Parts: sequence; C-alpha cells; structure tokens
Amino acid sequence: MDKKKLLKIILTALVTAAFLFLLFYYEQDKRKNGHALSILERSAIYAVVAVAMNMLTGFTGLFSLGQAGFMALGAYTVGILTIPLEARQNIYYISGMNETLASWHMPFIPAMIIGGLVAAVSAALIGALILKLKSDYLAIATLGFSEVIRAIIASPQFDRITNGSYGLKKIPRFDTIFIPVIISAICILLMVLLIRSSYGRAFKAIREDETAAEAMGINLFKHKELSFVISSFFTGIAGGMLAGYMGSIDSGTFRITLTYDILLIVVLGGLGSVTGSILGSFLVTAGREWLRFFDEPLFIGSWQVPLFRTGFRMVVFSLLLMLVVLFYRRGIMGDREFSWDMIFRFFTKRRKKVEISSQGGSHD
Amino acid sequence: MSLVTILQHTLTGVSLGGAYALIAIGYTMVYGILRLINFAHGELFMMAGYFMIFAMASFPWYLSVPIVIIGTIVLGVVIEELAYKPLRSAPRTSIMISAIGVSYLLQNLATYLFTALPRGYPELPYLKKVFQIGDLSSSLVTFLTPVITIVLVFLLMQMINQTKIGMAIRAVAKDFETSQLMGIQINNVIIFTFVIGSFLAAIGSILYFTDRMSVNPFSGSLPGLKCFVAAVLGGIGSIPGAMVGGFILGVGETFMVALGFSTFSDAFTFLLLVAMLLFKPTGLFGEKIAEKV
Amino acid sequence: MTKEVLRLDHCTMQFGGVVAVDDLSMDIHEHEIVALIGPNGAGKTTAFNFVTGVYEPTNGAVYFNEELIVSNRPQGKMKKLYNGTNRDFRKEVVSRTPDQITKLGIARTFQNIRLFKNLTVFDNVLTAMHMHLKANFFSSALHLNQHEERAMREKTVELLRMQDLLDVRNEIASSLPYGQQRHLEIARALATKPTLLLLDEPAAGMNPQETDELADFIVKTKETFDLTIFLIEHHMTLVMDISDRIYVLDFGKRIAHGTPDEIQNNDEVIKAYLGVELDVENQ
Amino acid sequence: MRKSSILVFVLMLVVLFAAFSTVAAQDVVTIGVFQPQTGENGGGGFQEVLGTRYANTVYPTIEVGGKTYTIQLYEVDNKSDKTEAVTAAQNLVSKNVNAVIGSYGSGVSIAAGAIFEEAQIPAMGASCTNPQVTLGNDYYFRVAFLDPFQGTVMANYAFQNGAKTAAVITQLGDDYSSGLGKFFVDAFVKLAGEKAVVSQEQFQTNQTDFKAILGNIKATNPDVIFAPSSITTAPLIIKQAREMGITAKIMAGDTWENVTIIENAGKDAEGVVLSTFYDEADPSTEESAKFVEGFKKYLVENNQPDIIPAVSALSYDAYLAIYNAMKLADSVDPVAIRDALVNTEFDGVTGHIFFDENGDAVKNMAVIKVIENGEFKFLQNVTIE
Repeated sequence: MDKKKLLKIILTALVTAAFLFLLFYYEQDKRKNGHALSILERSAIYAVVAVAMNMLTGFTGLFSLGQAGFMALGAYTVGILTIPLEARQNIYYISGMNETLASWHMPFIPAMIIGGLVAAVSAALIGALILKLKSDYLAIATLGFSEVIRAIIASPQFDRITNGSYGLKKIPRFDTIFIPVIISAICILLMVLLIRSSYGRAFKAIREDETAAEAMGINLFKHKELSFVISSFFTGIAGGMLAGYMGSIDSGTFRITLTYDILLIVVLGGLGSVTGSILGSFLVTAGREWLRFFDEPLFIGSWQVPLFRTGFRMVVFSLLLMLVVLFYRRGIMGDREFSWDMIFRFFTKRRKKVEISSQGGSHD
Repeated sequence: MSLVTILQHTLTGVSLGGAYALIAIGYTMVYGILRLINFAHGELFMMAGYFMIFAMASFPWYLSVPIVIIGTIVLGVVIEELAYKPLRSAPRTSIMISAIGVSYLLQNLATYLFTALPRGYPELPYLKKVFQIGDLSSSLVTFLTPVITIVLVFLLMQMINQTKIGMAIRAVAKDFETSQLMGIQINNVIIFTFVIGSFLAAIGSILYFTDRMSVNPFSGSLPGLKCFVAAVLGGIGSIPGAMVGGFILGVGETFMVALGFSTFSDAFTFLLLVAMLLFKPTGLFGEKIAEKV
Repeated sequence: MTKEVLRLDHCTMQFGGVVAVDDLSMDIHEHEIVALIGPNGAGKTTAFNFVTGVYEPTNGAVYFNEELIVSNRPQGKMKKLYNGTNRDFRKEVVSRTPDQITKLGIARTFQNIRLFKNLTVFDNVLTAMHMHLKANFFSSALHLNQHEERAMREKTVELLRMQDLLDVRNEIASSLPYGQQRHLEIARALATKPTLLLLDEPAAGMNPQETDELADFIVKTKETFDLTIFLIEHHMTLVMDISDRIYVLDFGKRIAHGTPDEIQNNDEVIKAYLGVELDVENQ
Repeated sequence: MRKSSILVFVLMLVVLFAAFSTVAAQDVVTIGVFQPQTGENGGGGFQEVLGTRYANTVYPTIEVGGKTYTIQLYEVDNKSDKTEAVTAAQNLVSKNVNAVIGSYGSGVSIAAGAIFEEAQIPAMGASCTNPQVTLGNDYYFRVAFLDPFQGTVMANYAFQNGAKTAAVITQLGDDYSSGLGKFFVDAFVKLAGEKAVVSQEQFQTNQTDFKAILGNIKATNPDVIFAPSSITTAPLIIKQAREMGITAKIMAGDTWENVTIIENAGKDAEGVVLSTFYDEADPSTEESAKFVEGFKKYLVENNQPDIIPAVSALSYDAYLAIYNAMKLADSVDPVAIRDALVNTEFDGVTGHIFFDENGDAVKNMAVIKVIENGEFKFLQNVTIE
C-alpha cells in the first residue's frame, strides 16, 4: 500500500517535472513555439474560470451564466492599473483619463488581486439581489447582469475610466508562460482546498438537496453568497490574466459567447470535476486550433473535398460538443477526479483482459 | 418630446412588442411543459429568416410563406427530437446545456452556409407600403404586427381552451408525471407544442424581418433572450402573459432608447426581469406553484 | 414534572382556504418520546414543518426550552381568509429559517428520505457537522484547522458505527438499501448535536424485523444522546411500544391525547383512525 | 465502453494533430493573412482576403538576393474576436511568416499588434483606420488613411454642401464607429458652430431596431445624418430612416462602400454619401488600371459581384507594399522588410504610397462617393492639408 503511495508521489512529481520541462523547452524558442505557448497560456487562464464556474455550478448547484461580466471587471481593473503611465495619454485619446486614476499605477499581481476583489464585491451586491432565484431563472438573471456590466463598461458615461468603446491597449503582456501557469495553479489549488473543506461539503449539500441542507443547519443564503463571491473573485482574477494575455481588451471580448465557451469547457470536462475542467479547458482551446484545417480547402489528389471551407471548423466544433452533451452527458470525467488509481485500474483491467484472451487463445 | 414623436415611438414600441410576443409564446409554451429555456428558439427565428430569403428567390410570396412556416416547424421539431428528447430523464441542467449547444450550432451553421454578411430580406407586396398619417410615418407591417399578434394569440387561446389537444397541453403543463399516468401521449403533446412555437416563430420572423429588412447569423440571439424575459414578465406558461410581456418590453425598450439611455436598454430588460422575479416570481399572469417538502 | 422542551401554542396552518393544522396545542417534556399520529393528510408533517421553520404557521406560537422560537398571526390577505378555530391572534411575529432552528438544537428526518444522494455515507454525516465548525472561513478553506477536522471525522466514524453503517461508509448514499438510508438520515440528524429529534415516519418502508430493531434503536439513541424525541409514525406497534405519550390528529384537529393505553381505548380515535388505518398498516 | 471512448478520443486528437502539422518547402516566403473570415466582420474580412489572394496570383514569386522565392499566403481567421486574434497572431508567428497583412477591423489589429511587434514581424494593415493601430508600434504599418482625417473630410463635405445641422449615430463598444463619429463631431462643430450637432445617438451591438433612435433624430430634423457603422447595421439604418420619413442626407465612412449595402437597402440607399480610399472609375495609376481589369474577372471567378470593394484594393496594395519592401531590402528577413518599409515608395492601386513616422500611409486625399442607380458613383476628391 505504501509502495503504491510512493509510486503515486513519484509519478505526480515526474508528470509535473515533465510539464515544467516542456514549458521550459518551449520557452527556449518562443517564436517557434509561440502558438503552442499561447494555447497553453489561454488554457491555463480558462482553466481558472472553468474551475470557478464548476465550483458554483457543479459543486454548489447554482447555474450562473455571469462569467463574462466578472471577467470583464477583472480585466478592466488590471488594464486600468497596469498600463504604463506614459502610454495613457495616447490610449485615452478621445476623452482623456480621470485625473485620479491617471496617476495610479501598479505591477500586475496586486492589480490582478484588486481586479478579483472588484469582481467579488460586485458579485456580493448582485448575489444579494438574485441568489434567491431558482435554477434557470438564476441563469438568465446572471446572464443579464453580465450584459449590464458590459454595457456600463462600454457606455460613454464611463469614457474617462474604462475608455468606453475604444478599449484599452498596451497592457503589459506576460514575459513568460510561467507567470500565468503558476498563478492559475495557485488559484486552482486554493479552490480545490475550499471544495475539500467543511465549506465545500456544505456547498455540495446545497447542490444535493436545499431543504435537507437547511435542516442540517446550513444557512442557504450565506453559503450560496459565499460560493458566488469566491467563484466571482477567481473569475475576476482570470479576467485580469486574460488582460495580461491579450495586451488589449475591449468590451466586445466579454460577450455572452465567452461565458458559453467556459460553460462548454465545464460540461465537456464534467460538472463536478476539477480535473475535468482543467482537461476541458485545454481540449477546447487546443481543439479549436487543431480543427483549423477544416477551414482550409482540402485536396485528395486533385479532388477537392467538399464542405472544407471557412467556418466549417466551428460547425464541426459545435457538432462535437452536441455529441458530448447528448451521448456522453457526464463529460470526460463525470464528477470524478483524476487519480493515479484510475490509471492503474485502467491498465490492470486491460492486462486481465489480455490474460483472459490469451488463455482463450491457448486452445488452438 | 413632442406628441408626434411620442406617438411615433409608441407605434415603434408596440410593433416591436408584437414581434417579441409571438416569439415569447414559443418560449412560454415550451417552458410550461418541459421546464426548459429553449435557448435555440431565437436561432430558429433567425433560420426562419433565411428560409424566407431562399424561398422568395424561387417562389412567389404566397407559396414562400407556407414553405417558410413548414420549414421552421420541421426544424423546430427536429431540434426537439434530436437534442431534447434523448435527455428527457436527464437533469435539467443537461437539457439547458443542450439547448445552448443547439443555439451555438445553428449560429455556426448559418455563418458557414450563408456567411456572416447580412442578407437582405425580401419584400412582401403591400407590407412595406409606407403610410403617412400627419407627421407619423410608418410602413404597413408596423401597423399590422400588433394586430396579427393579437389575432393569433386569440386563436391560440381558443385552441388551448376548447380542443382536446389544448386540454392535453394544459394538463401536461400542470403535472407532467400525472398526465403521463393518465394516458396522455406526452411526446405528441411536446411535439405539438414545438409545432405551435415554431409556427409562431415563423410568423414572428416574417413580421420582424420585413420590418427590419436584413438577416445575419446573430440576429436571433438577442431578441431570443429578450423574448424569454417577456415570457417571464407575463408569467411563464401563460400565453396572454407572454403577449403582454412582449408589448411591455417592446414599448419600454423603445422609450429607453428614445430617452437617450440606449446604453442601458438591455440593462433595463434584465433589471425588469430581476425585479419581476423578486417581487412577483409568478409573473403578471402566472399561477403559483406550491413546493412540497 | 420534568422540564418542558417543546410547546405548540394554538398553532394553525392554513394554505389558502385549506386548514391543514387547526389550533394545535401540545407539549413535550425532557427525555420523553412523544408520537403524533393520525390518518394520511391529517397535518402531521405540516406540524413538523412549522416547528422546523420550513413553513410559518398562520397563527400560533412554538416554544423551545421555554423560549419563543416561532410565532405568527394572520396578516394581509390571510386575515380575511383565516378560518382556523382560534380567533385569538398572537401579537408578536417571530420567524426563523430552518437552519436557525437546527442551530437551536432541533434536528429532523424527512418522510420521503432526503439524503445528499450523490455524497458518500461518510460525507453525509460529516456535512451535518459543518454547522458547529469553529474555525473561521479562511482557516477552514485553507485547511488550517486540521485538529478540528480530525475530531469531526472521528465523531462521524463513531456515529456511523452506532448505526451499523461503518462498513458502507464509502458507498454513495443513494445506493444503500432503504432501511440503511433511514438509519443514515438519523445519524446525519444526530450529527447536528440536537436535544430534540423529530422523526418523520422512520419505519416507513421497513419490514417487521427492521421495525423491531428500529424501536430498540430509537430508545437506545434517546438514552445515549440524552434526547427528547418527537415522532410521526403510522406503524402502530412501534408507536405503542416506545411512546410515552401520544397526540392524535384528524383533519388538522387534535382529537385525543394520552398514554398509549388511553389512546388504544379512546372511542373517538378508534372511530376516526384505528378502524380504518390499522388494517392497512398492520397487514 | 468508457475507456474505449477515451482511447478513441485520444486517437482522434493524435490524428488531428498529425493532420495539422504542415510540410515545409524550400525557397518560400510566407505572408500571413490575418483576417476575420467569420464573426461580425467576416464579410469585410473575406473581401480583403480576396484582394490579397489576387495580388498573390499577380505577383506569385519574388527575386531577392539572387534567389527566386515563391510567395505563399498563410491565412488565419481571427473570427473578429480579440481573444481569438491573439492566438491567431501567435499562430502566424509560430509559422515564421515573413510579414503579415491585415486586419479588417481595428480592434483585432490592435490586439495582434503587440505580438507582431514582440516577434519583430512587420504587419501591414489594409483598411484598419483607427489611429491606435500604428501608434506606438514600430512594426505596424497601413496603407489606408486614418479616422481623424476621414471624419474631418466628411464634416467638410457636409458643411461645404450646405449642411447646417447634423445628427450622429454610433455603435457602442465599437472603436471604429465611436471614434469616427467623434472626429466628425469635432470637425463639424468647428465648422458650423457649437450647436450644429443636434443629436448624438448610440446603439448596441446586434441591435436591429433603430426606430427609437431615428425617431429622436427625426424630431431634431438635421440636414445630414452621419452614421459610421458596420455593413451589418448600415442597411437597417438606411431603410428604417427612409421608412420613418426622414429625408436628411445619410453619410458614413469607408466601411459602407460595400455592395451588400446596396443589395440590402435597395432604392433607399440612393443618395447615401460615403468617403473611401479609391475609385475604380478613375484609375490614377498604371497599377490601378491593370488591377481593375484583372480583379473584376477574379471576382466573377469567385462568384462575387463584379464591383470592386475598396478594401480589396487596399489589401492588394498592402501586399504590394510588402512586395516592394522586400525588393528594396533585397531580403526576406522580417526585420529587414520592416526597415525597408520606412523608405518604401510605390504606385499602388489606391495611389502613390509612402509611410510617415507612425507607419501610416501619407494620404491627404479621400474619395467621396454617392450611391446612384444602385452603384457607387464617384462624386469628388477631397483634399485636406
């Protein structure tokens, strides 16, 4: 038993080391591996939002579709606070920047945390209003508020803070992929710790049966609000990271489609599985790039395969997702987590099968 | 704001509201029976727009209109059969996600097939005739939309209240399991609901797009969401409620924009939704459903 | 007499025009097992529901350990609609949510078992201890309260052992047989450290042998945990065996009250209830 | 069952990955085509792609440093979305493209700009007119004029043609529309006085109903309506305005020079005035004459209407700019191309082109066109010093 545990630790360490080495190797030639690095970076960021959404939807049973709005808050906070002072004049070229804000500047990490807090505070206010609503009503209401946040950011009344329609640019981008990957790892770790704590169990109880949870002394509103606020905090953090990834943002980035993307990641990975969300964010982000060849005309000999043209990729992509939803409803991981035992079992069973079939084969 | 301007805005709002109402009925009926926000309904409406463009390219209008209606109904039922029916026993979240997936698929499919460029909507004879009453100016379709809406809602109500299938729909909406036990063919009722919803979406689409004149793959998504809000406002499951909700939303939104708050016109829609859900969760015409502990 | 634990004072519960519980008064004393019986639809579960804060009674009050915990009077539209017996409306309005009531020390089980279905047996019980968590949110979320967490787990093991559920502790709750689910629900309720336990038809769906065991178990649990028990049950043998006193409801009205012997010989009870129901229940 | 499906899934990914890796060829210069082919600007983006593709058929090879290189286009779709744009741009960088053309829509160009700059790959914008694209970015150039110029041109035109009052409609959250609208307002106020802009309205992305906005504008009765916006919204605004009995002259910027608008708005589009980069009826250069003839054929071959979109002409010029820079640098090295671009000067389809210190084409002339009889008709050239 202990041997197995040791093996697991060694395996985990090996995989982590291999992953870090891969990143390190990629970093050596950033230009050549830029595409791969940007996919990994984006996956890492989406993983944070996906896990945060999963915490809310998969673990607390609150179906919220407000991710894009909270990401926008995080992203704009980071943008406003980290754009180099000398570049600001140029960026706020239409209406100028609010004088107080214009002198505020800070490094990425504190700005990102403030971004998370801004998202969390807004979530606390919104949550107090709408968390009493039931499943799909809650979904629509959060979706609505996400649009409201976006409208406010884009509105001319806030030109001097958010630069309204014109968006922000020159946000310092990450120098190395290790920053987003490490931040994302820390965020996910914190969320996993929370999910596995007593509070996490209370969240799950609410998901399972609100009436019973309440009868067990769990204050529904307090715990729902807690889950909502914390999920939004990490969503805001992820938004801040997205700003650091993109270098320029505008309100259009944070449309409903962004939320849908995250939702699809969570569903693909499995509602209630953190590792599923992480895996899902990589598969969805990378899958889209891999599927790019569907967009290019394909020739077999001189025969042009029909259907292959621009836009086909997204059709294939959405079809794949529908297939998952319909026939693989619980996603890749279901509500289980990845564990080495799973892998071990996979191989031992396979070996058994092989043994059985080889026995059968020994007759002839 | 002068009286003429106010009247002009009211006319716009009522006409917009009429189109909203027709789509909202689709939402409210499906929700009433399946407890599902049919996110794909907006996309169905968008596809109906494209059907019209292609039908009018080869047929006269009096043939095109039925073709569009049939096409939309077929599409609506196909969506039901392929994307919702297999999930009947699944948790509600799964069906909702499936609905989001269908809407995503239809958007991408439309982009792929018809490109993202907007397509001009064909003109139906008479409908685009511009009327002038004093300083008010508007096309016939603008006047006609609310009238057609009210007539259709009236007919629908008659059907729901008088016919056997209408009774079945009411029964299923009230209690899914019991009506199944009572021998009601649930699947037929659901298909019928989708037929009616799609039919109204097709009519709504013709009126809406004739008034707004172009279709693109995304022209269904926002009206779709708003119509759901309209359905909630009126009380989900209630057909006259959906109609009233549609009108409220259309007029309210128009005046929000007219008063210079166009930034917040969507916000207005959703705040209205939240306020309604908090203070009168059953909507204006909805029935209270007691929960058993 | 011993200390009064629970008192219902002229409680009426009315849904629209239907009076589910009509002017019910009753009291339960420390270490008693008190049963509330009556035909289906007599309003028993409704009584549980307003004691535990799921509903607010239309009129009347509930005292727990002589402290007023729930009190209401008809308001607004209800005032016109009110057709309970007692026209003597209470003045004060006190309302508590179910979790607040659980915190006071009243725990319950449900008629149609409400377990956390997809959680393990162990987690079902462990979750119920969340209420008593001392560590603040951050130290809990960051797992800095290892000591407390360990104590909670030990306590859970202990509770599961008592319910004979230790062997199945890693099973998913919904995969247990019916009888064990009932036991798990009781274990979970006990995890909230109640002084008053409300059991809503604990023997429903059990076979005679299981029912007998349950009777012993309830008595044993009462002793071990120093509890007062308030019971709704259709199973007459069980009720007669373990109850100290019995209240009988019919159409929301209290029609009898007394020791098991008195109830068994009460004409009105026999007429309203026993004659019809016992045959069915004790088949 | 579960495991086998996981295996199938993994296999599928492997196959996809294998299919994705492309084969490298020798003596090839790759120009990345960074355009939206789907999403909101998919239509316009495609027209630019066509221009570049055509340029590639006209100039398929280049002789540089004594070697003949085949010029290959590598197209990526940025989906009119900034997040996608970053990945798409990284994709181009990873493919080691020597230069980039694009993009339609300033927002995505701005998003990708930082990446091209970091990777030291020169990028040539075709029709992205927002000042922010090239400002502070040493690697971004463009062959189009800028929005401040365009806004001023339209304000001047309106004022010179007797307009005393104007209304402006812009799209919220769209930098092109809001920016151009703002520059127009600034210029018009300077010319016609503080109160000359009688109404400023905004609409939301995806909004299809403009009657409320137009109702307000009708009430203020302006002489002209300036409504720079995407081609998706243009026909809606035009038709709804006419239906509501608004007779004011409707004007807009370069995006409106697109046949889609005439097709969709029909006879209501008559009289709409817009500024653009180029007029096919007035081939100012030799290149231009050649282009008009060849590209019309190309359009027909590709099942497109044979009216040349200005953005296609611009993206053709963008290709030429890079082609000429490579010649001048006598190298295909990205940095060398960038350095050569600063000094590149050539006759393109849209006129004589060279770049200022920001990397913007020095253009002081815009073409004003009017829609007449279902066609874009040259009206006048406006020059602003």
